[in-house]
This record gives sequence, structure tokens and C-alpha cells, in this order.
Amino acid sequence: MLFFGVGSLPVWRIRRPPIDVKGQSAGLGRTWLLLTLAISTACSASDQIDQQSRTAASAAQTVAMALDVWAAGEAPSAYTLRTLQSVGKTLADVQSQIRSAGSAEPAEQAALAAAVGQMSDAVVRAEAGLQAGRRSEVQGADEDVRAAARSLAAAYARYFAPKS
Amino acid sequence: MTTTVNLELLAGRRVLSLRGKSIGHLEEIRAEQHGGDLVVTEFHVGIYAAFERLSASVIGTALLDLFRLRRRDGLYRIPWDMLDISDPKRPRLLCPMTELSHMKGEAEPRPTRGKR
Amino acid sequence: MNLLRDILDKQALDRKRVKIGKVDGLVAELRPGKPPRIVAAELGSITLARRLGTWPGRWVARLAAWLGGKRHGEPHRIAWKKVRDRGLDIEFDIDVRETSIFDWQDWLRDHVIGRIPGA
Amino acid sequence: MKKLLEISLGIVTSVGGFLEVGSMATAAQAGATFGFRLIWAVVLGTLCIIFLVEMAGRFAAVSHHTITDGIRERFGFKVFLWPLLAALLVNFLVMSAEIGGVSISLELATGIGFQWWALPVALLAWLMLWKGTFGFIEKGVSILGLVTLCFVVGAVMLKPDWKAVAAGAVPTLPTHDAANYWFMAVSILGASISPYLFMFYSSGAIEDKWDKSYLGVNRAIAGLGMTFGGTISVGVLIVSALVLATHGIVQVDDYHQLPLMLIPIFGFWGFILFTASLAIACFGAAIEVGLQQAYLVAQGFGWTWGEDLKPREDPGFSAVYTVSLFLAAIPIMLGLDPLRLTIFSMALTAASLPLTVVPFLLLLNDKRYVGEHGNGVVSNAAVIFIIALGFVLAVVTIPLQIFGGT
Repeated sequence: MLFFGVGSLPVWRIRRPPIDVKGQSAGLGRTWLLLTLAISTACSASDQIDQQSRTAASAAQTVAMALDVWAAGEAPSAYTLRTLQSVGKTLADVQSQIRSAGSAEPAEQAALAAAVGQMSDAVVRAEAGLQAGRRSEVQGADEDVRAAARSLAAAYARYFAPKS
Repeated sequence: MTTTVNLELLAGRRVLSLRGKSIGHLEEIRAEQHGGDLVVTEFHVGIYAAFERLSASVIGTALLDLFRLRRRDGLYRIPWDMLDISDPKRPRLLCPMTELSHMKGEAEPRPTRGKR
Repeated sequence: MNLLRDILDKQALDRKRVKIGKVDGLVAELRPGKPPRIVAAELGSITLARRLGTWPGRWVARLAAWLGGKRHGEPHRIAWKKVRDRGLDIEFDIDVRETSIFDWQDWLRDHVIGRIPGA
Repeated sequence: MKKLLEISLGIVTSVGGFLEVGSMATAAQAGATFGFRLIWAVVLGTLCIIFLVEMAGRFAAVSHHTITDGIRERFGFKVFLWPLLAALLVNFLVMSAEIGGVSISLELATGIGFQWWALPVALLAWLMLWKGTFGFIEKGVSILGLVTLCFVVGAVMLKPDWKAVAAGAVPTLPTHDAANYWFMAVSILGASISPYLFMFYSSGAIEDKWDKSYLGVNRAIAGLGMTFGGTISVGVLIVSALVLATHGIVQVDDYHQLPLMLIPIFGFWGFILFTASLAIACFGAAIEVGLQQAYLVAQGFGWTWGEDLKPREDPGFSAVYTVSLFLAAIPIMLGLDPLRLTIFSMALTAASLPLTVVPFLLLLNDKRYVGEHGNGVVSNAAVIFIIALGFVLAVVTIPLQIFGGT
């Protein structure tokens, strides 16, 4: 995380362990260099998409869980609303990140972005329903979020499927 | 009219010989009670002197052994009249370097040779 | 006795064992043909700043003189003969209230801290 | 009997000091993303802090000087300046994070945005320091802090696979997200081995007028208290792994996700328990860090200090905590995300460790201070290990900060 870049900078993560374990005996300075190099070269568009997709999936599960506990009367509405707003922001951010990532598979990339877009829309509907106190609307939005999470998972699988 | 110097400014300073060569860092100032006065008797220069100041001689010498630095000049005890401290930021040795060998000292708690 | 190890930077107390600062500096008098004699201990930010370099020392002294008047433009000195006890802490036979060492704390108390309710 | 009371109070107190927003947030994140696999970091951090706290207490009880005093007196002003500045900066960030933690809990409880709570929280914390005594703060905060035990209760109620929990206590290499894994390990270590904790502890020993007769008490408090605190952290991690991860929440980057941990276990009470735990733990920590800032400066420059004195008796000391508390509220007021700030400051804490731990090696072996109560071989080995660990953390924190953080 970059301290001053809160939210504005892309967050990169790598999937494969970048550290050559044997390299650790090569002295601290060299390990540091190896670590930095390994990590910085591992940051690619597909890593970024991978990371963003997982953020979106986690966010969708958060919404689903928050709405469940709200429906069961186990969390106050004010908290649930704030959660939706905050997750909504995250999803919007994720969507634009996925869209702007340069990728070799534009179709799959678009499918991912679309799934995240569905999630965002559903979260907005849930917010509206929550504010108006319409339980059925919230319930519908909850189902939409889950459906969007499923299409995200499918798009994710296609994106990272081994290509022939 | 008396001249005074601030001794704290000497701490950690590089001590230069007559010819301007560095002989180490000043790490400790010894003083003794003479009559009613506390007077400076000698200055300690060198890496052991630093351990002495940090009272870490045992650990320090062990570390030196570890890194094989033992052979470096450990500690010079320089009598008060052999060091010019009128400018405490530039302490200067007042005797030739050759006399330094008589001033080799040992780190306090465990006697260890400075040079072998 | 080791001056740098056992005296310098040690806690300074007054005769009522009030913490008055650390021994930030030691002043020695140079005498021709005789060993240097310790004459005073110095306390305060000016001495500390001088240890960091000529420029920090000069600026802090200026700042102190500007804030506290001319008598604060010099470090606080306590004559060495006032030393009463040298243990882990250095105790001086003075009363800190009769010195200017705590002037800034007094000012802070009278003008800021003391004016906040409950102080 | 009195000593027994002293010990139990001390243990409770150290929980108050140990568990704060940092350990809660890092444990929750680690549990959600990596299951039980990072429990070892909590265990390791707890072991390290036990040693450091014991030494800090022993140093204070025997020498009647704090660790801060010792660093200044033994190493001189120029060397002291580095740990001083590092500690002031790290403490500032940690205090900000703690104020943020209380503010979040108030947002959770009321729905009013956290930024609006930063100033009132700082004001309340300041009021406690202004009017309270050390004993009042120490005991009051820590007894309330027992509410955080709900995480342990929750973890037990979830019936985790204890074999898997035990396996998590053994360090393993990550199977995925290596950089993130190590970053979290570093943050957990930073959250557990906080310099403010052991420095504060040594000041507390002076405030409570400890002497050599307290050495046994000190050992008991350090060992049991920190273990107790570590257990709660592990509780948070287990609950997070079993509740959040099983619900598909494998990434905690939004503090709104945190209360969801306890709701499936306790229902609506879970929400209340979480909010209360966060509020109390962070408020206690904010007060302690605020006090520690004042201790640092006052002890470093040799001023009169003491929380039991009235502010007009130690104006310099009171001014420092007053200014630091309100400064620390500013980042939160400006809307900086408290969770991000927390994770960031925990990693920075880890990086600053060598500066504050290296002095232990010399101070605890200095006969003038600790006499015959100096470190034995085991304690010295522990310090050397922590120093080595600290250096590794300092070196890896920056690259991990950039690439592994969330």
C-alpha cells in the first residue's frame, strides 16, 4: 500500500511466490534487491485483473452477508447502508481498473467488467431499497448481487483458462 | 581571564595527529579528584574506548571477535597534556605518533590485548 | 571517573530531587601547565543544539534569546562545586526555582496550561 | 495476597495495552486471506514482546529509570535523537490509527461518518489524561478491555479444528500471494512488538513505584499478560478465518467488513460486542500512546513527569500529550482511511524496531543500572534474535509496503 496514494493508485499483487528461497542466504542486500526486482517484474496486466476480480468477489460476498444479517435483524440499518455505500465505491473503482488494464483478451476482460458493473447496479438498488425501507427490493438486489458474483466467477474462469 | 571549553563537544570526535592523520575517535574523558577540584587526567581514543563508554566490553569484544576486528588498534590512553582541546571540534595530538605505542591501554572489565 | 559515561547526559536533580533536566554539557577550564578543571555543568536546549553542530546551536540560541530575553541566549550553567551526589543521577545543591532553568515551563503553566480548566 | 491482586490487575492491564486496532485489524486480515496460516506470526510477536516487556519492567524496577532514560543517558544525546524521532513519528501514526479505530466504532454505532468523531475522541482522551491518575487510566481502561475476550469465546464456540490451529503456529511458506503474505506477517509482528508498549510499560513501573520486590510480579505480568493479549489476537484471527473466509470474504480492506465477524456467532450482540471491543481497545491504546509521547519527550530531556501530578506541576509534560493527541486527530478528521493507516503504521512500527531494541542489549547488561539483575543468556539471546528480526523487517518493509499491501 502506498500511504499517500490511498485508493488512487492501482494495487498490485503477485500470484506466484516471487522469492527464491535459496536466495535468502545470499546476503541481505542481495535478497532485498531480488525481492524488489522479482516483485516489480511480476506486476502485469493479468495480475492486476486477477487482483481486482478477487477484490470484487470479496466485496460481493460482503454485500450478501451484510444484507443477510440486516434481514435477520442482526445489524442496524445505518451500518448496513454505510457498508453498501463503501462497497459501492470499491466496486466502481474496480470496474474502472479492469476496464483500463491493457489485456490480451479484450472479450473476457469486458465480461469481467460487465459482471462488476452488474454488482454495482445491484448495490445501488439495495441502497435505495434500504433507505426506503422496502424489504422486497433489498431482497431482490441481494439476489442480483449473488447472480453477478456467479457471472464474475465464470468470467474469471474464462479469462484465466488455459488457452490453446 | 580563563579559557573554557565544552567537553561534551569532544565526544566522538576524530583525533588528528601532528601531521593531520586520524588516530581514532575520542570516546571517553577520565577525570580525578585533585584536592577540591575535579580535573581531566586522560582521553581515551579508539574502538575499545567506545565499548568502555557503553559499558559493553564483554559483548563488544565478543562481536569484534566475530567480525575479526580484534587486530585493529583498540584503545589509546592519551594523557591530558598530550592532547590539544582548545578547539574541541578539532582535538589534536601534541606528541609524535611513535609515542602512541606507549599509550596503548586495555578495555576495562576483561583484559584483552589491543594488538597482537 | 569517566566523564562521558558517568556524568554527561545523566539525569540532573536539584536538592529537593526535582528533575531539572539532563547534564547536557560539561565545562572545563583550560589552565596553562595544569590539567583542565571541571567548572560547571550545562543544561538546556542551546547546549544540546550545539552538540548537533555550530549552526543548530547558533539558531537555537537566537531563538531562545528572542523568546526569553537576553539571559536565555546562553545555556544554563550550574557551578561544579554545587554537585552533591553522583550516583546514577547527578544531584546539585541548588533550588531550581531560584534559577531560570524552568522559566519556560513556568511561562507555559502561567499562560497556557494553567488557563485550561482543571489544571 | 496483595501481590496476587497486583499480578491479576497487571495481566488485565497488559491486555489493554496489547490489544488495539493494529492487532485486531492485522489478525482479521490475515485470518480472512490466509486462514490459520499466519498464527505463527502472532505467536512469534507475542514471544518477543514478552521478553521485551519483562526487561523493560525489570530495568525500571531495579534502576528506577525508564528505557527512554537509559537510552539518553547511556548513548548520549546524538544517538538518542534517532530512536526519539522514530518513536515520535511511529507513535503519532499509531495514535492516529487508534483514534481512527474509536471513530470507526462510533460510526458503526451511530451511522455518522468517522471523520466527525476524531476530534471528540481526541478531546475525551485528553480529558482522561488531564484529570485522571495513572492508576485510574490503567485499571479503568483495562477492566473495560476484558470485553475483547468475546473473540476468544467466539473462536471456541466456532469449534475450530484445533489441529489446524496448532499447525498454523508453525511458520510455513505461502502457497499464494507471497508478497501479501509476508506483508501481513510483518504487520502482525509490528502490531505485536510495539515499541510504545514496552516503553510505556517501563514508565508505568515507575508510576506504580515498583522496586526490586516487584521482579516476580513483573515476570508474571509480562509472561501471562502478553500471552493473554496474544490469545485474544489469535481469537480474532480464528474468528475471521472461520466466519469471513467461509462466507467468501477473503480480503478485508474495508473496516465495514469487520463487525460481520461476530454477528453469525452472537447475532445482534455480535455487532454490539465488536463495536464495544473496537472502541474500548482503541481508546485505551490512544490514551496510552498519548501518554507515551509525553513520557518520551519528558524523559529524554529530563523534565519532571508523572501522570499523577497535576498538569500545572508538570506543564511541559502535559503540553506534549495535549499537542500530540490533537495532532493525531487531524489525519482522521481529514478522512484518511483508518484501516489503511493502521496497516501502514504497523508495518512502519516493525521497521523502526532496531532503533528501540538495540539499546536493550546494552542497558540490560549494564551493572550500574541493573546490578546483579542483568540479562541472562536466554534473555540476551532473545534480544539478539529480536534485533536480527527487526533488521530483516526494516529491510523488507519498504518493498513489501509498495507491492504487498492492500
